Amino acid sequence: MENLSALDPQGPVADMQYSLIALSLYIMIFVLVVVFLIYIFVLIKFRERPGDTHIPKQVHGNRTLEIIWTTIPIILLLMLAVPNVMDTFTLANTSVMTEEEEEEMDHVHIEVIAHQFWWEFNYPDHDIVAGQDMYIPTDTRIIISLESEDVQHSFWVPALAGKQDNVPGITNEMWFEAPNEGVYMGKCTELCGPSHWLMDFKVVAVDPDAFDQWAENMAEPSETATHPEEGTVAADGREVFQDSCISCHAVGEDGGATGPNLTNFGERQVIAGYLEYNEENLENWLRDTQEYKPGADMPSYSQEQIDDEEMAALIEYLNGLKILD
Amino acid sequence: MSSHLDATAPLKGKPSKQTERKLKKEAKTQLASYFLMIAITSMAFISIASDAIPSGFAIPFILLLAAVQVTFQLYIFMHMGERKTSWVNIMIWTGMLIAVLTVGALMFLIGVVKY
Amino acid sequence: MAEHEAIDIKELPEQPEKATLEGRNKYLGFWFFLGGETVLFGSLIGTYLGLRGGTIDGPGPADLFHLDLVFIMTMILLTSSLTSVMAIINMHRGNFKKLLMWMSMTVILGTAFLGFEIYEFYEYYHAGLGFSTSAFASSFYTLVGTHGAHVLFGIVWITTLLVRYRKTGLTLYNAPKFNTAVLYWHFIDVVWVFIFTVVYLLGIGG
Amino acid sequence: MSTAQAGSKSVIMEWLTTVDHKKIGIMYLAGGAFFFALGGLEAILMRIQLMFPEFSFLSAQSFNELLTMHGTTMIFLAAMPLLFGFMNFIIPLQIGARDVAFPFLNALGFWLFLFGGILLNISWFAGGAPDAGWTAYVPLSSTSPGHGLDYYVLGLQVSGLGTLIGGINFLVTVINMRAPGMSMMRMPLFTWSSFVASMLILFAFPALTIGLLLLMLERLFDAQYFVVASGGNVIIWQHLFWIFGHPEVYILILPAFGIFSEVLATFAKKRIFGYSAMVFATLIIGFLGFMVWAHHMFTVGMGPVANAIFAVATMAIAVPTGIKIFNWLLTLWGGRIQFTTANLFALGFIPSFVMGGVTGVMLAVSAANYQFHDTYFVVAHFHYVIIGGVVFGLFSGAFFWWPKIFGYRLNETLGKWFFWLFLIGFHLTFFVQHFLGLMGMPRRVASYLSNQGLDEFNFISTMGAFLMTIAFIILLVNIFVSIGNKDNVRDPWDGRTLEWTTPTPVPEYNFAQTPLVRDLDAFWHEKYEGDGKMKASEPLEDIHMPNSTILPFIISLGLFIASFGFIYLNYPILFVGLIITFGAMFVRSVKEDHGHHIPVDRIKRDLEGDHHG
Ligand code: HEA
Ligand code: HEA
Ligand code: HEC
Ligand code: CUA
Ligand SMILES: [Cu+2]
Repeated sequence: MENLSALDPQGPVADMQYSLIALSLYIMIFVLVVVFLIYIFVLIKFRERPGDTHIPKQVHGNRTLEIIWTTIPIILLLMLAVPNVMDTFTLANTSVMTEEEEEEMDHVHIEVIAHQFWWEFNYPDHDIVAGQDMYIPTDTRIIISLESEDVQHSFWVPALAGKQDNVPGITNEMWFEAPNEGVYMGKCTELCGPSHWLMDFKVVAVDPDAFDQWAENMAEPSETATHPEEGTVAADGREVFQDSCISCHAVGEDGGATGPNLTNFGERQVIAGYLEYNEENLENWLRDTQEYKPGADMPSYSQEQIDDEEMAALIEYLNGLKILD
Repeated sequence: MSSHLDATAPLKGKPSKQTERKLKKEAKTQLASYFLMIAITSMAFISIASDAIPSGFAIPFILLLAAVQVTFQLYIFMHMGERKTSWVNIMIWTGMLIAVLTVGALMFLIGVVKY
Repeated sequence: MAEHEAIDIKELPEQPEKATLEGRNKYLGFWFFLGGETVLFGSLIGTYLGLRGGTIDGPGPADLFHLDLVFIMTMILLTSSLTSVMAIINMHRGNFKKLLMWMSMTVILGTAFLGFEIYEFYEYYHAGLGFSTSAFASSFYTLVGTHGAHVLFGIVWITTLLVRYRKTGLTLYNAPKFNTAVLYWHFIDVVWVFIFTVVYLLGIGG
Repeated sequence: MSTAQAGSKSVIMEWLTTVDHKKIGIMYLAGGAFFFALGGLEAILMRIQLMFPEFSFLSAQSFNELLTMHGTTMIFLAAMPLLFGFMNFIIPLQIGARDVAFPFLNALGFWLFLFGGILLNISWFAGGAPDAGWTAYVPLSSTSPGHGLDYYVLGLQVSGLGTLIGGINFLVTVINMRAPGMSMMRMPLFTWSSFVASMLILFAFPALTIGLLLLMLERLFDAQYFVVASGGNVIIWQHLFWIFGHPEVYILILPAFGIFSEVLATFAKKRIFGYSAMVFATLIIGFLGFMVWAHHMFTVGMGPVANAIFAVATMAIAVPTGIKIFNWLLTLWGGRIQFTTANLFALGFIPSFVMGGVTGVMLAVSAANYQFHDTYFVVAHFHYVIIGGVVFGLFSGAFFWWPKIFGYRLNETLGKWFFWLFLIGFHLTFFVQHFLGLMGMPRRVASYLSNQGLDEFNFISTMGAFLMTIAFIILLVNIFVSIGNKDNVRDPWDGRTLEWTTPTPVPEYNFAQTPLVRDLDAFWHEKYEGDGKMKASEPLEDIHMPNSTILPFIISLGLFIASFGFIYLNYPILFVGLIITFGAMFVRSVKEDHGHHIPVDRIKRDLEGDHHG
C-alpha cells in the first residue's frame, strides 16, 4: 500500500496542512464539547416528568449571554484564521527564492498536463516528457505548473501536498518537497468523465543523484531498449508498435503525444495508472482498453488488428522499454 | 379594505388641487432631469469620442456619469425616493451590490491573473 | 359582473396604482423582480467583461462599434423613458387619453430603438462577427441580445395594454398594470445606460 | 359579481386549477416527497455500488448519471419543494392572511417546478441522464455527448423560474398581507426565516438562470463562452454556479431553522430565547451567504488574496449560526421538554448539525481545503448539514404540522422508531466518510481500488444507508396506518402561533375574521393572558377570494413542450410550446378575473359547524 493518506504527511507542505487540520479539529472538538455538555444537561434537567404540568417562565433573552456567545466564537475563529492566511500565502509562493537565504534553492520545475484519463509530466529544464509516473528528487523544491488538455482535472498527492486544479486555458502553480524516498499515490479529484476514478498516478521520489541519472537516461534512452536488435522478438514487437501505436505514443525522441510517453514503460509499477503490472494485464489492457477505461482516447485492439503472435511480440517490446540500471 | 369596491369601474373625478399642483411641479422636474440625462450621456460620449481627453481620466469619469444617471432614473423617473419605498430600496440596492460583486468576480477572479 | 357602477369617489386617488391591495402587491412584487433582474444583468455584464478580450482572430470592439449610432439609440431610449413618465403623470391627472397617447409614443420610440439594434447586429455580422466567431462575439450578442429581448417584450406588453384598454378608461384594475409596465420600461433604460457605458464607451475608450 | 363558481368540478380539475395556497402547499409536499424517494433510491444504488471495492453493480457511466441526478434531484426537486410546501401552507396562516399575495403566480410556480422536474427525469428514458455532477462544470458538461445535459439545463431553467416566482410571492405576502398588529418583529420565526430565504432566492437564482442560459447557448447554438480556443474561459461558469449555489444551501437551511424554532419553543413550552437576536442572526447569515461563494473554488487558482478573503468571510458565518444554536439551547433551558417525534427530530438536529457546521468551518480553512476539497470529507460535511439540518427539519415539520395539513395525526410509536433508525443510519453512513476523505478517497468516484484501505468504511457507510431506507419505509407505513387518527387535530400540541387558531381542515378563506395580533406568539398570548380566543380585527362580512384557473398549468405545459423543441432543436415543437405559453399569458392579461365573494351566511354556517363539531 502506497502513501495515500493526508493523515500521514510525508513532506513540509502536507505537514503544514496537517497541522492546520489538527488545529481546526481541536477548536471544533472544543466547540462540540461545549455544545454537547449544555445539550445533555438541558435534556436531563428539563425533560418533562410524568404528571408535570407547570408552565415554564417565558424568558425573553439575556444580553450578557448573547455577548458571550458572540465573542468567544470570534476569538476561536481568529485563532484559526490567522495561521490559515499565512499558510495560504506561503503555499501560493512558488518563486524559488526563500526569503531568509536570498539565494536560489535547488528546485525542479515540472509541468503537469492532465488528459482524460492520464497524466503527462514535462520537465522543461531537462527536456523530458514522461507519463503516469512523476520522478522527483528528494529534498528539493518541486515547482509544479498545472494545465489541462481537455476538461478540468485536479492534481492531488495527499501525502505530499494538497491539490490544485488543472483548468483548461489557465496555468496554476503549486509546490512541495519530499524529504523521504518513496512512492506516493496521486489521484485526480475533479470529475472528468467515466474513468475519472481510475485517473491515478505515482510520484516517485528518489535521491537527487538517482534523479539526475533518470533524467539523463530519459532524455537519451539506450538504443538497445528502444531499437531492439534485429531478429529478436522485441524487434518484431517494435514493428507492430511503429505500425499501430507510434502515432499516439512516443518512445524516445519520436512518436505522437496523444497518449503517455512510453520510453520507460517497462519500469512502471502499474499499467494505465492502476492495473497491476504483468503481462496478462498488459494484454488485457491492449485488447479491451475501452472496458478498462471507458472513454479513454485509445482504441481496443482486436485479433484482426493485432493477432496473438504480434501481441506477444509487442508486449515483449514494451516490457523492454527501460532506462534505468 | 372595503371588499365591494369594484375595480373595473372607470375612475371618475379629478385629482385634488394639491395633487394637481404637485403634478405640475413634477412634470417640470421630470423634464429638467431628462435634459440633465441627455447632457450626461453626451458628456460621456464626448469624453470617449474626442481624442483630447486621456482615457485615464475618461474611464472613471464615464463610470461616474453612469452611476449618476442611474440614480436619476431610479429616484426621479422611477420614484424610488417616495415614502413607503424602504423595501424597494433595500431590494434594489442589495441587487446592485450582488451584481457588482458578480461583475468584479467575473472580471478579476477567473484565473487568468492571480490575486 | 353586470353593473359597471362608477365608484363613488369625488376625487381621484392620488396614486390609483396603489389604491388597492392588489395594486400595492403588484407594485412591490414588480420592484422585487427588478431587483432580481439586476443580478441577472450583472451576471451577463460580468460575463461580457470577462470575455471581451477573447476575440482571437475575429474583430474586436474597437473594430466594430459605431459610437454615433449607439449614441442615437441611447437618446431614443432616454426619450422613451420621458414619454412613459409623462404617461404616468397624465394617469395621475385622470387624463386617460393622454396616458394612451404618451404610451404609444413610448412604443414607437422603443420600436425605433429595436430597429437600430437589429441594423447594428446586421452590420456586425457582415463585418465578420458571427455568434460563434469568438468568446467575445458570443458574450456580446448574448448581453445586448438579452437586453433587446427585454425591449421587445416591453413593446409587446405595452401594446397589449393599449389595445386591451383603448376604450375602458382608467380603473383601479388597470392603473397598476400601466404603472408596472412603465417601471419595466425605465428599468430597461437603466440597464442600457450600463451597456452603453461598459460595452460601447469602454469598448472604444478602454 | 358572481358569488360562487359555476358547476361542480371533478377532483382532478379542482387540483389542476386551484390557486388556494393550502392545496398548492400540499401539492408541493407530494411532489417533493416523490422526488425525495427517487433521489434516495438513486443514493441507495450508488451506495450499493460503493459497498465493495471494484464492484461492478453499475457501470461508471451509470454511476456518474446517478450521482448527478441524486444531487440535482435532492436539492432542486426534493428539499426545496418540500420546504416550499410548508412555506405555502403555513406562512399565510402564521401571519393571519387569507391568501398569498399572488395566488395565480403561486400556482404557476408549482406547475413550473413539477414540469421542470419531470423534464429532468425524462432524460433517463431519452438516452441517458446528465453525467457531469450537479455542479455541471464546463467543459465536461458543455461537451458531454448525448442529450442528458440538455435536459439538465432546461429542466432546471423551468423549475428555477418557478422557484423565483415563488420567492417573490412569499416576499410580498409577508410584507403586505400581515394581519393588523403583526409587526415584523412579532412574526413567527418560521415566517421570518422563510422571508430571508426568499430574499436569497430572489438574488441567487438569476445567476443560475444566466449560467444555464450560457450553457444552453453553448451546447445548442454553438456559443463559445467556455471554449478556450475561441478565447473563452471556463471559470466563469463556476462563479455563476456558486454565486447561486452557495446561497442555495442557506435557502435550504434557513426555513429548516425556522421550523426548529417553532418546534423547540412549542415543546419546551417556552417563548423562543432571544427572539430579536434570532432574527438578526438570520439576516446576517443571509447577507454573508452572498459573500462567500468562492470557498467552493479554493483550488481553482484565484490567487492567495482572494482565497484568504473568502476563507475568513466563510468562517464568519459560524458566529451568527452559533448565536442561533445557543439561543435554541437556552430556549430548552428551564422549559418542560416533551419528546414527541417532531421534537425528537429538532433535538436530534442540534448535535448533528453542529457536527456538520464545524466541518464546514474546517473546509473554510483555505490552505487545508487543498487537502479536503473534492474528497469524501466534503460529502460528509454537506450530508451532515443537509440531512442533520434540512431533512431533520422537514421531518420535524411534517410531524408537527401534519394534523393541520392533512387532518390526522401520525402515529407516535412508529414515529419514534423512524426517528431512531434514521438518526443511527445517518450517522453510520456519513461519519466514516470524514475519514474516507482524508485517507485519500476523492468524491464522485464510481469505485475504488481494493488495496487502498478504503474497504471497511465504505461498507459501513452503505449499511447505514440501508438503515435509513428501512426508516424511510417505516415513515411511509406510518402515513398510511395513521389515517384514521383524527382526534384532537385542531391544536394538538398547545401551539403558540396563529395557524393553530384555525379549524381543521382549514377553510378556504383561512380566517372568518382577520385576527388582531397583540404579541409575539399571538395564540399563546391569548391563551395565557387573554380568554383563549383571538380578537377579531374586522367585522364578519363577505370574503373576497380569487378564482381557480387552469392557465398556470397551461403556461407551464407550454414551456415543457417548448423545452423539447430546444433539446432536439425542433423548431415546430418549439413554436407550438411557446405559442401555448404566450397564448395562455395573453389570455390571462386580457381576460379580467376579479375573483368571487364567499357570502357571510356561508361563513356563519362554517363557524357554527366548527363549534358543534
Ligand atoms: C444546508 C446546507 C449547507 C449548510 C448549512 C452549510 C454550511 C456551511 N458550509 Fe457547506 N456545503 C454544502 C451545504 C451546506 N453547507 C454543500 C451541499 C456543499 C458541497 C457542494 C458541492 O461541491 O457539491 C458544501 C461545501 C462547503 C465548502 C466547500 C468544500 C469544498 O468543496 O472544498 C465549504 C468551504 O468553506 C463549506 C463551508 C461551510 C460553512 C463554513 C458553513 C457554515 O454555515 C456552518 C456554520 C455552523 C456552525 C459552525 C455550527 C454552529 C456554530 C457554533 C456552535 C458556534 C461556534 C463555532 C465555531 C467557533 C466554529 N461548505
Ligand atoms: C437534499 C440533499 C441531499 C440528501 C437528502 C441526500 C441524501 C443522501 N445522500 Fe447525497 N448528495 C447530495 C445531496 C443530498 N443527498 C448532493 C448535492 C450530492 C453531490 C452530487 C454531486 O457530486 O454532484 C450528493 C452526493 C452523495 C454521495 C457522493 C457521491 C459521489 O461523490 O460519488 C453519496 C454517497 O454516499 C450520497 C449518499 C446519500 C445517501 C445515502 C442519502 C440518504 O440520506 C438518502 C435517504 C433517502 C432514503 C433512505 C429514501 C430511500 C427510498 C427508497 C430506497 C425508495 C423506497 C421507495 C418507496 C418504497 C416508494 N450522496
Ligand atoms: C488514439 C491514440 C492511441 C493509440 C493509437 C494507442 N494508444 Fe495507447 N494510450 C493512449 C492513451 C490516450 C492512453 C492513456 C489511457 C488512460 O490511461 O486514460 C494510452 C495508454 C497506453 C498504455 C498504458 C500507459 C501507461 O503509462 O500505463 C499502454 C501500455 C499503451 N497505451 C500501449 C499502446 C499500444 C501498444 C498501442 C498500439 C497497439 C497503443 N497504445 C495505441 C492512446 C493511444
Ligand atoms: Cu481527471 Cu478526474
Ligand atoms: Cu458554500
